[in-house]
Amino acid sequence: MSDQLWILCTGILVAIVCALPGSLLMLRRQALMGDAIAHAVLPGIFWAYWVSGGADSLIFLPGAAISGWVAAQAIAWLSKDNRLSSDASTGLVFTFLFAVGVILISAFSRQTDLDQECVLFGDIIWVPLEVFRTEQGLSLGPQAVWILCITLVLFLAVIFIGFKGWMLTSFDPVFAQIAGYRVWLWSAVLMAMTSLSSVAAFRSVGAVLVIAFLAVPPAIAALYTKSLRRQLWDSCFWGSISTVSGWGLALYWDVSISGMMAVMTGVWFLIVWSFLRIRRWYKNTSYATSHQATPTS
Amino acid sequence: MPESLWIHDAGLWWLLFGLICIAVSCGLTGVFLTLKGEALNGDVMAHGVLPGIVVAFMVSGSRDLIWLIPGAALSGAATLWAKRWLVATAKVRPDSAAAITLSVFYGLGIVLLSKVRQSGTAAQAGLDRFLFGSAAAMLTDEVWIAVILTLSVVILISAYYKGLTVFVFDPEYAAVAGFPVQRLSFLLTFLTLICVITGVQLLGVVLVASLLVAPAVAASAWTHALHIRLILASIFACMAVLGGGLISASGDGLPTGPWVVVILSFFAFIGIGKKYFVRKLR
Amino acid sequence: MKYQPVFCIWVSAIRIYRNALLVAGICLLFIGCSETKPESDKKLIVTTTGMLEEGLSSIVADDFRVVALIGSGTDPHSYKPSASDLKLLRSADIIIYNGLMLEGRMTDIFTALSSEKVVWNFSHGLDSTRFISAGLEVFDPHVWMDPVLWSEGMLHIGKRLDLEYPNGQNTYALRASTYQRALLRLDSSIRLALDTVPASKRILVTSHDAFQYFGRAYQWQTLGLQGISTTGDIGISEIRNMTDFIIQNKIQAVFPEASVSDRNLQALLEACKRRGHVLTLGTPLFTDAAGAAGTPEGTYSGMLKFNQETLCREILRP
Amino acid sequence: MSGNTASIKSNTAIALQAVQVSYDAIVALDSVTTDIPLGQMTAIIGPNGSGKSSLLKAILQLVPYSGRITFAQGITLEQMRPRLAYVPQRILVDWHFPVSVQDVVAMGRYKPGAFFNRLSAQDYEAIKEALAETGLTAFAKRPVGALSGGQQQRVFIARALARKADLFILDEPFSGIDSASEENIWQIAKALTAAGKTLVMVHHDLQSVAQHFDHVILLNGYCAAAGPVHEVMQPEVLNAVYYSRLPSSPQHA
Repeated sequence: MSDQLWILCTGILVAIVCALPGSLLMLRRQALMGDAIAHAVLPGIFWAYWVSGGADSLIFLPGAAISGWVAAQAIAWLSKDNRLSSDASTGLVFTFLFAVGVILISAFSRQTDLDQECVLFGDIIWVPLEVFRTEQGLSLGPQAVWILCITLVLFLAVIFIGFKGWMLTSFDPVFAQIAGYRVWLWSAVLMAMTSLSSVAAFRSVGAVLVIAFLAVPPAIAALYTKSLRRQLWDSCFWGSISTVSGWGLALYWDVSISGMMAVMTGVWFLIVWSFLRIRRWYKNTSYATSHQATPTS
Repeated sequence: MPESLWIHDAGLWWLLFGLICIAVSCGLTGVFLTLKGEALNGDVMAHGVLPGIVVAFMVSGSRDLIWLIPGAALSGAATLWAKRWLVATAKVRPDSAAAITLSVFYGLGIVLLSKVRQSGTAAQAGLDRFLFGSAAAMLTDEVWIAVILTLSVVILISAYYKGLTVFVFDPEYAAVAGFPVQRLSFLLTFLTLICVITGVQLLGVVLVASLLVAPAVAASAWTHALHIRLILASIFACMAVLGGGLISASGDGLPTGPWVVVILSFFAFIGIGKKYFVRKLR
Repeated sequence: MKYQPVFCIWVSAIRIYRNALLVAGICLLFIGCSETKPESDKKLIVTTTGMLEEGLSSIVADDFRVVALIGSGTDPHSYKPSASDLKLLRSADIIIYNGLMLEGRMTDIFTALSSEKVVWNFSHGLDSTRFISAGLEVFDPHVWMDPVLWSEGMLHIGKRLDLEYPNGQNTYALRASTYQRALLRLDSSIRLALDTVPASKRILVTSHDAFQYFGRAYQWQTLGLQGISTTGDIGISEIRNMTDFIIQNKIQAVFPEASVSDRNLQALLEACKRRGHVLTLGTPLFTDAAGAAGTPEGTYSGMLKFNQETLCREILRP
Repeated sequence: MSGNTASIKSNTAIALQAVQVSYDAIVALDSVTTDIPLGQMTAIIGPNGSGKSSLLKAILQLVPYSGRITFAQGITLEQMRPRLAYVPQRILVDWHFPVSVQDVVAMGRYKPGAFFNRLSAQDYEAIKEALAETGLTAFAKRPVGALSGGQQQRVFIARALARKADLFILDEPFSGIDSASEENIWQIAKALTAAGKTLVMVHHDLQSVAQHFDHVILLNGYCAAAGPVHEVMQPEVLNAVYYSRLPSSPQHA
């Protein structure tokens, strides 16, 4: 299979893996969670390095995921019951964890280039090169695709099994709590999902694309969707469209593919928004003219 | 072996004075930002400066801060403008709008970086980190600039105190009552820009967000009066800089900026804990 | 009233992904058309850094095409790959990377690639006892700063090339030893020049620790204000201790690096000035990346020579 | 908090014993001890900040409180949940959420802890009835954001009705809605009481209390009066509470 197809395949997988938790996060007003997790993984990376002493990047995954989950939980807990606005708690928690990470690195491993940019964040362009192999050397496809596929199956199962629960706990958590839902548990599962997907995706495609795919495609879908199901599907769709168009333009201009995909999410947002705007304007004017026309004639 | 005890080191106190100035102006601005529900504007803007830096480099071909800082400021302002447009016109929620502008602008920065790399000039090496220094390495000129900036922030805030209060509390009412909403909104953007551009050079992209958020959160736990909250935020910012500076001066491997942030976060956590336990105990 | 959620989901899934498949199909067509033939039938060697590219070029002469991935003038830390870089790696016959985690996360990719391509870790050709330790099982990657060590690695590469593409005459090993001799000449000229610096003045203070191999090779004491890590930050105490050190040792110049901001060194300058010691900021030295192509310092040997000349000129300045 | 099967009178829906709620340093509600009668419509009234919502939230364990709250037959809130319906304040919810009216009403039938939560024919029947009773059948497929305030409130009422509960707790259901919706909700409330259900409602329109309710709890940071509507709704009782809250008086805000 062609390299470029693997890149597209990974891009679309990342788009879907991010759009699912991204939609729920957006509805819970926590769209910046991706950014927060991207920075809050630093102490986890240090911890993984300290425990293992090695430099194989796979060992950084669990450390980073746990650290990201702790951050996400802390943010959710701090902003519960409006103790603190959600953006203030986000700003507080991830800067704190990042600062702790920098302090640990400065104190104990100054001589190692140990930051998430270097040891965790990959780039989508390398995905086709990093493949799993059988002992005979037969290629089983890119690691990233495998990891993302597993994550995706996990998510689809979690979202599908609890679809109604996700809807209720996101829409009206107070009612859900009184009806006997353990709202905190749903929130914790969502945060674990987000942390897992972000870290898995950071490793294959880098941070900026994950932050973009968590936030922008759900926002595009939210411009017009009227049901949660449509919201989930359409944000996957817009993520995929951004992937394909960003990839094409990056090849054309020979620039960073991840960066271009992130930019394209923004471009598609503008396109969809203007399309909706023009359609509404067109409908309104045709409505107005038809109504003006009838009484006079 | 130090020649003199560090307490008597005038340079240290001068540095701490400069840092305090910046922390205080960030703390004051942060109180308004946090109340307005825009606490993360600092973070968004700090990421949004990247395309500006790269474009400034592409245009000027030099890494001189005289070129990079205006580029950074323009693109930072554009980021906030885009965010505001998303919220006001496209009816996107503030948190989504923040994430959208942050990721798209940063993505644009990466695209430009990958393009500028192909030009192969040596000067572009390390461009993405060039603006980001260390809090311990503040220069004398920069202290003076910090003093001037802080004075202007304080003067601007006191001059527009009433207007800002009403604007932050209830923008619609402020518009109806005839406050210059456009100017106030511009003022808040301008204040954020000052704080972010100076803060980014001392603390880096990530930690500057903390200077804006943490003092405001810490202060909000102890008082409901806005003017006291502003004073408290400044005091917390001062204490954190002093604490962080002294810790950092006490031994090697203790970076100044991150320690200031950690102490500030502790103040904020203590504030949140105080609120929480008071509620629990009664 | 009754609807079946499972069914609904699949209907919308099919509707959406029909469109997506359409787009993907068009892309496939595009890919099919855009597959280009390599420019020449020469075999291609891809290296990561410009330093490796240069060494390889002189070993293989015209037998191979040699291309650097990160390119001259780019710091490996801030390397952001463009779309064509993948094609470059794919079409490579041999890939040579520096190793010792200089390439960070990309090291994994080279490891994975090694099962389908010839991928050499340059540092594996070096005597591992001569690495400078940088923490748990991690070493300082700036091995090119010592030309002798570097030339040994190049010799090793030449030998491996002969094993890989034997022509019975050990061409590559021979050229590599020519290259090595050139580097040894460079080394002795640098050494000669640097030996004019009195031992008490052989202290090199830079913004980050990239000169450890250089320092060991020429018996210089090297100090970086910041560690190798670019994420770790410095504190007030580092600046003060460094100031004390500079004043005690009467150091007159500190040197920034071309790829790192010199702000931290400026602070050092001021701290010294406050205490009555005149410290100057030297001309930026080249470390992680060579200078602009076309200039003397745009090559590996030119960059080392430039560093040496700068040091002699500015440290010996009265 | 309320664990053992305490003695509770047979005609009591919720028994409150020395219930106290405080936020930060401020006591919002001080030692309320009273009974809410079974099968009647009870109003919780009082000036702004008198602790009406706090009492409701304490009953629903949404805020920490001290004291004891017991439900009919001495059961706990956990046991009561399946038979309890809550109508939150309309403004607390994000109305741009992508759900339809029917989706929201269906939420009343979700069973916590169940996977998939496939709704049965019985569930759909209950949803349909609830929509019909609130006059929303025609709007079933509309997104909730497109409704008027009164209609949105009726969606919440319908969701509560769909639960087929015995105890209904409503937080200011009449604030900011049109008179048609108000009329509809009163009718539903009457029908529910007639069917023997218990309704507890935070209310702030004093005029309509006497006309509609059976039982009243008057709060003023503490329980100022509680009893049948004709006993509490006396001018001297009300004046004592409402005039004491004028700005000049030294009360907690």
